Amino acid sequence: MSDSRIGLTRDEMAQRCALDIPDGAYVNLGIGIPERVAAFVPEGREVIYHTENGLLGMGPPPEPGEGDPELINAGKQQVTVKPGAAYFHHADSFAMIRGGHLDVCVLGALQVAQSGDLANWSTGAPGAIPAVGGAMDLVAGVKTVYVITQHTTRDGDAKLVESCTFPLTGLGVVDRIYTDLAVIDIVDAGFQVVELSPGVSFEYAQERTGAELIPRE
Amino acid sequence: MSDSRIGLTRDEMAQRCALDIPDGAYVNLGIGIPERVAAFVPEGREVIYHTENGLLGMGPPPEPGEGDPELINAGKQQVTVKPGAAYFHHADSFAMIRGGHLDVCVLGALQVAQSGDLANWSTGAPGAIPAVGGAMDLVAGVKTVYVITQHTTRDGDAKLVESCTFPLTGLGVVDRIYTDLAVIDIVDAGFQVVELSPGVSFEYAQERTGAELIPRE
Amino acid sequence: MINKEVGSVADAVADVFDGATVMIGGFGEAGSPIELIHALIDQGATDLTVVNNNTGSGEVGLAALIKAGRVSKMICSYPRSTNSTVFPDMYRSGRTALELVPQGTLAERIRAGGAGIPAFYTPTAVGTPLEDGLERRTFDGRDYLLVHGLTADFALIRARVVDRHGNVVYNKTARNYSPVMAMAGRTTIVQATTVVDVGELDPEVIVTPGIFVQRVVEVADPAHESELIAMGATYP
Amino acid sequence: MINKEVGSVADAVADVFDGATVMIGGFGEAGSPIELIHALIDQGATDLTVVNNNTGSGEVGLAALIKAGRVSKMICSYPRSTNSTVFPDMYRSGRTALELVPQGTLAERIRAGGAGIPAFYTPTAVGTPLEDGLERRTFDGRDYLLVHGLTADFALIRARVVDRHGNVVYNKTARNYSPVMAMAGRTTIVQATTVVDVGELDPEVIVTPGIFVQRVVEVADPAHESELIAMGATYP
Repeated sequence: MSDSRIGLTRDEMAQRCALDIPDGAYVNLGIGIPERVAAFVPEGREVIYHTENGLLGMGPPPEPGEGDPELINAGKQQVTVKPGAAYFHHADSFAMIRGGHLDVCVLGALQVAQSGDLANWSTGAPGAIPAVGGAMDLVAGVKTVYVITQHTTRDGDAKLVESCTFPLTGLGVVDRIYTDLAVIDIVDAGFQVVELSPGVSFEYAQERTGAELIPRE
Repeated sequence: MSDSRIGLTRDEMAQRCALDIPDGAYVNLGIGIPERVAAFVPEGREVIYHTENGLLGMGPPPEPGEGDPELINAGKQQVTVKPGAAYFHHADSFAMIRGGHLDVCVLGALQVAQSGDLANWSTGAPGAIPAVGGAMDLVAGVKTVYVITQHTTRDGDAKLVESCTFPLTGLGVVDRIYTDLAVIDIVDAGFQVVELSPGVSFEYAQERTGAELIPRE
Repeated sequence: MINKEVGSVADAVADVFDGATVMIGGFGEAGSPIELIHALIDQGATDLTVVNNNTGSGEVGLAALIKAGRVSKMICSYPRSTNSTVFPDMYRSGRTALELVPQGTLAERIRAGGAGIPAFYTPTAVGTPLEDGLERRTFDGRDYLLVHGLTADFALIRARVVDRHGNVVYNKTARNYSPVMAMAGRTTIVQATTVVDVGELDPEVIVTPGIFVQRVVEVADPAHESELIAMGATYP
Repeated sequence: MINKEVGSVADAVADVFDGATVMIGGFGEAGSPIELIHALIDQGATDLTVVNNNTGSGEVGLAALIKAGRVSKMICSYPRSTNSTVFPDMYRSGRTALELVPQGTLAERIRAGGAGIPAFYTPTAVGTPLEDGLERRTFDGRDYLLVHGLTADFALIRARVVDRHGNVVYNKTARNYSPVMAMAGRTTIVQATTVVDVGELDPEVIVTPGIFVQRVVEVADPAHESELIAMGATYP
């Protein structure tokens, strides 16, 4: 398939997601496209970023040569701190997550089911080294879970599906999905289309989705 | 009964107990006679005192007029801090206790059973306001539990008994008892006399004990 | 811009509702947010469940709240203190109920509530009257009791310094329950002697990160319970 | 006089025994006590169970310990990292086993172990493959899993400053797992850039009180894993 010329770019997906980050929110951004969300939060909104390894008030990467190898984010990249930052230990950090104190997390996905089940940590391939990190904690604890993902795999397989075939990260945890083709909410009835990307028809998105999409009213 | 002229005074009981506090120990002292132990730890031993309300490195009371109402011990009396002190929150404080990090606690008692059961928080009297504080946590978690108590009540009733009639603080928790009449270990067979106070005979102590005493070999 | 500061203690507690669970920091007078408690008395919410280590002293602060008939239940570890006369009367007359919890279990239940842990096992109180109604279970040959996390609709905290993001540092042993109560309160309200600008606190020394705090209010010269009692004060 | 300082990293780890469980602080290289790990490689203890968030990078530090065949089991949340080639080989060849634990569950299990809590319930991993073998239970209509506290024979920690009583302060996000591992280790060993006299640290800013620390050793100029790897270093 050749979808490359329609739909949002990766940065545009991050930008679209950023519109939904409320002012004053405490937010955890996953590695990859989700990290890009921070660059697009609209002017005038103050957002406090949490990283699992013990920091609230994370800022952007340091200028070259000015970093501290002991000031990193969950992706083990060097970062900076903003005014008002605080350090804390790992158990307190996940108390914030598990205890429902974070407002939003944004994660990547391998698959999302219409029930909101998320698979994003393992393809279950034989011989692969399983590695879960904090993903299961985030989806179990954060108030609102957003997913940013390409609508399909590089091979054109649907990533939004009736039920996940990959090992789950959590059951019924996803609230909203931002793809290159659409913004989709998980509602009781399944995948509710909120908006379609410019140039994307409902049918075009539906063809690339592994479950029924519910059109806007 | 008129036992007032034989056996140890309260300070002497505290002093005897203090001999058994090892150098370098982390110690929690209960309210009352146990508090007095700190005054008698032999020269050359350094002991770090813990108080449940969030302080390690507790020192003696402040000079008059120099206290801070926000620097108190578990008995809500003003205290000072020694060099090397640390403040921490209540959950961390009891993590120290429950997690077995404290070496010794010294408590008072209403009754001690030959099995090591301790009753020290309530007489179970009808209408009394029950209040437990940290006693149950201390006996459940501290490595070595010492009790300092008069051998009998003011009415002459035994406080060292076959089994406690007052509500329990913990089951099989006491290691050693310091009374005015004797030092007694809890062993599998019951109350093992370690030493008798000057002028106290085994028979004299036995008459005032509600269970069989095991003589020294 | 995030600014959690409110203008007065009255504003800070304005939305406490009848029937709310309120955690109140402090151990005895150390860390007791007296001005917030007095504002709560003025505000009028009733049928409260209050979580505190004690039940207050004299007729100010927590004791005054109880005396005013606002507290239908206390969850605490040591309701009997010097100068504690209000609670015994209310308890004996059946107007204030009591859930007695060992001190360490109380602190840990509050932390668990704040950390999203619904229940945990503890060795404390096995074989005692406070085991009543709890499930006992053996791990590695030792017996433990299952106890539940505690959360609250509001937590009232007294601190030394707070910034406008809600980052808190405490004073000495006034810290006690406050950091875990801040975690467990859905709306955590901090009164501090000083409210500072964001960035004035060293990120290494913040005890309670602002994520756990929803409102801050400056009380520049807070009262000490023992001094009020010594003066014979009552509230209101 | 209490003085927990030992003369060398070799002295600090001299009694680590075959079959021991060893918690190693750090998240990636931040907080990784490389000099203590290298001393442990020199010391020779084997059949170790190691608890760490990761499995090390390159062929220094934790990765070198694994490569030396000393680690029979890893308990961690993210064994797959950039530059992590040693563990995959050892895992696939069956020489190092893996217990995979979600990161927050791992941190909390360590804290629970240090706090005397044998087990607790967590919502994390319900309905996932990591639920296998765990007991599920419903509280207030939501499902949770029962997980167990973790303790260790030894905990190896890297810090910024420690005093001779073992009071510790950390550097930035190098704090991570170290405070809870210090609690959970029966013998906790801290390497710090600076060892100071008792009384030099402010009691308000100590993160790990000395009661959780048994030995301290000064490593004035500790290596950073990424710098060693960039230089192509291996150990031994």
